[in-house]
Amino acid sequence: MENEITVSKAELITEVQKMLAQKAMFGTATCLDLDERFEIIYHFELEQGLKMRHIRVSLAKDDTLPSISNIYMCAALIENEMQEMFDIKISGIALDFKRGMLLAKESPKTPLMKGKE
Amino acid sequence: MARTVIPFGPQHPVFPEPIQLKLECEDERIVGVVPVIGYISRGIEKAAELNPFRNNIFLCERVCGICSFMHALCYCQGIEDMMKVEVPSRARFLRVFWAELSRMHSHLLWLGLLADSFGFESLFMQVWRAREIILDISEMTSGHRIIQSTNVIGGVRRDIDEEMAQKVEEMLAQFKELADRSILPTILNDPTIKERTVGKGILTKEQAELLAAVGPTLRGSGVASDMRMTEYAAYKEIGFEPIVETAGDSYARTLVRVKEIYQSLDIILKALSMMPEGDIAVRVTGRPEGEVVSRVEQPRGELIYYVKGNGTANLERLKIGTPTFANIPSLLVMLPGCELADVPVITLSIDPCIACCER
Amino acid sequence: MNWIARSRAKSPWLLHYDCGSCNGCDIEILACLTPLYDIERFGIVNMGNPKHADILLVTGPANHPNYRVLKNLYEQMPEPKVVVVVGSCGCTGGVFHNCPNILGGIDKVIPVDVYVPGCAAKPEAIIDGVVLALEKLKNGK
Amino acid sequence: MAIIFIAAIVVTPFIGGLLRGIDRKLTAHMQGRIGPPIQQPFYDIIKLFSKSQIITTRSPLLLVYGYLLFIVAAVVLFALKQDLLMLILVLGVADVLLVMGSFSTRSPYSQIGSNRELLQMFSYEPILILASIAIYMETGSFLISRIQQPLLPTLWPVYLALLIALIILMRKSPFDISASEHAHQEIVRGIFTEYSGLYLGLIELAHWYELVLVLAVISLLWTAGVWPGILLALFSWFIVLIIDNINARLTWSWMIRTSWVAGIGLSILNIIGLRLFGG
Repeated sequence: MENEITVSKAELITEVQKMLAQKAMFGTATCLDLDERFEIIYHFELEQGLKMRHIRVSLAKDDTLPSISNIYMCAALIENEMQEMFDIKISGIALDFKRGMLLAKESPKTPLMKGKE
Repeated sequence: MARTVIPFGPQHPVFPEPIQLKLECEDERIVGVVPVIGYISRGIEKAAELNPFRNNIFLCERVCGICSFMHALCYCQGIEDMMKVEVPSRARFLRVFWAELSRMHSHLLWLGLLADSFGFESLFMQVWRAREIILDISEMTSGHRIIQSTNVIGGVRRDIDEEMAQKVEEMLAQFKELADRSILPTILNDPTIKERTVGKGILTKEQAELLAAVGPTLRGSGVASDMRMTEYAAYKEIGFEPIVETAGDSYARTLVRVKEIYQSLDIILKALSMMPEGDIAVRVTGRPEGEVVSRVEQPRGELIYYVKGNGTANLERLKIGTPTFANIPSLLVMLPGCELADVPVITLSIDPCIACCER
Repeated sequence: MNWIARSRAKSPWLLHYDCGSCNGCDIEILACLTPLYDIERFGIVNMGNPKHADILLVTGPANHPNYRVLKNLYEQMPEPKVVVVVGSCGCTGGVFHNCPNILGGIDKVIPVDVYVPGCAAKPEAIIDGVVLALEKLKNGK
Repeated sequence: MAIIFIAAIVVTPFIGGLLRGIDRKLTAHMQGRIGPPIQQPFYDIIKLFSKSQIITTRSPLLLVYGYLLFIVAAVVLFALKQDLLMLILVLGVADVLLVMGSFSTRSPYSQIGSNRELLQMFSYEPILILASIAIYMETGSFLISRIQQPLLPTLWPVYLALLIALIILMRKSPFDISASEHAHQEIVRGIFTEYSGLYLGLIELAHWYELVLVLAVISLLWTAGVWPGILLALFSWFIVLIIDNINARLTWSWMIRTSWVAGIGLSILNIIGLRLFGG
């Protein structure tokens, strides 16, 4: 994808703060399960949606990701979703549904992980 | 009266779909709100990994029945982008035709529901009667009233011939006459509608940008952002200007949508007259490989598809970012401080589509 | 008794619940209320309150998060009552059959009397399904 | 006297039901639909009576009987041409019973509904009382039997105020606040949410009595002969239907403002006018 940067977990927050300074709007975030690690892509929109910028973070499966919901409040929902659909740990979500936003108690746990079908 | 928590939903006549808003009330004033979603989450993203990539079109169409064409369009554009397929220009114009048709029917549907939410029964009936004309066009050109199912990877499935185009123009003229006579004047002039919508649920420009609102919710707050400006399909040839209102209240969002109905009407007529001759689809062989982000403007706002293919018949990952999911945070800003009676109006003013939201 | 049977057939009140459908059938049910189809001709009113309803119209497949809501609604309705399922996915699971959060057809949760297939079911089909349900309502089950 | 008594109890619901049926038919036609048959309300009520009963708490059900009883009492008072003030009082008591019934259920919808019903009472009761005072000033008595002359020429502001009260009592837009006819509002069916089957039927029956009664009170404004009064009442009823169809529902604060400023204002002006110029 064009206009894409890869950052480490530690750089994520500063990079997202830079996006806020450029008045970028948060689009959405995607989580990928690459068997041995997770990859999270944050999609931002610049110039009122005409341009996109993607920030890619790679994360070990047992690692914890810092939440960006303290910078972009609206990211809280998608972070909750990632947390539910994948077995990923995100710390400090502004509005934490504790893995009960989309899935019920009886639903299959972390359904989007590989090897769950 | 003490502080009470009113469970608004999941089964509630104002919303045709299940969403629950836990409203914390002091008398009839809302002081806090917690949205409870997930009642109709199905897990479509997982199913999309299990189906062959061509079959996913039918699944994507059923993410949401109201904007089903847009979902299929977004998915097909993503796959075409990934496989470097050049779509014939007639197909691109036909896509614009159906896309704007479904935008019209979606906005009319919403307008009816809004009228119903503040108890204006006769406006609800008038709007839905006008909407039937649009649905008739949809049925005539695609074979189904709601789920058009005309997209395939590499083009469209059906063509519109000269005779049919003429009939469509006649029906649109009939629609315009009905809308001019009974819908537009009511919305522009009726004092009770203004009483219920003006100044209700204000979302400022700064809030809208920070909370990443999309679509008419964003444009009603004065931000000229519309994915059609990225000139996908045939919007480049047809030309496009976004509609913006600056007040940021429920009435502004209503006006944006009403004006968009008329704008879509013009775009449809333009698309019909400018449509070039030629094929409507190209044959696509091979399997998708790579990553791509595809965006279209749904009636409710920006729709983002992230598609990752791995060279097999199945996709590695399909991520659907829907407009209602993006608009829910702005609801949390709009609702506190309003009266209970305004909750349905404000909630509907973002045009919630829960089926999209929870997938 | 004849009077009662007649009145039951002439005054069915609906309750509509979306159980996870794509919205297509839901908006077609709403379209039934509007001038072109106008089901109020048959005395049918969309009530939105389980305690007042006679016919439960369910769209969409049953899924984990809301099958309990559906059961509750069904139990809150006073007898005699009938259940009409609208849409292919509500009948069997349909296009959503391999989604992880789905249980399957509505009949896995509550007893169903009438199935209306179609994706999305057309208003004519929905009205037809409701009329079939009336026969059942008349006899008081 | 016994004949009038029985006739009032038996015939009134028929008129009320018929009016409701015509109401639904006319409303449908105004919305471009065909609408249900005119006898539809009777089908509805027979069906409701034959439904099985789901009883959650007993006290509201007793209060429903009380509500119906007091409204019937008010109708009988009218039929026997008794005291107008007494009639309004009995009507008020009936409504209070309904509100108490809904308050005693646990559903937040019906509690907010009853809150709003109380607000509605505060809106229309003063209008009714002031109207009866105005009638008293014209005829010198609160007794209905003493009204002989057409009152409309001098009491037209009171008539306008009564129209506002009629909209509130018929639960039509813009004042369908405690419970709308169609359950498409924020508190579902509001005050009626928790009632089902037989009890919902009884409430509906009480409404029919109430509708006829209020129309009858309006018809008092022209009692020269039978027909002018009835025509006046039907005319007002038709006006309410039209208002219902060209308005959205408004909020309770707006209702209080309108009914107090316009309704009570008109009535008081009328009374002052009578004191100064006529009487």
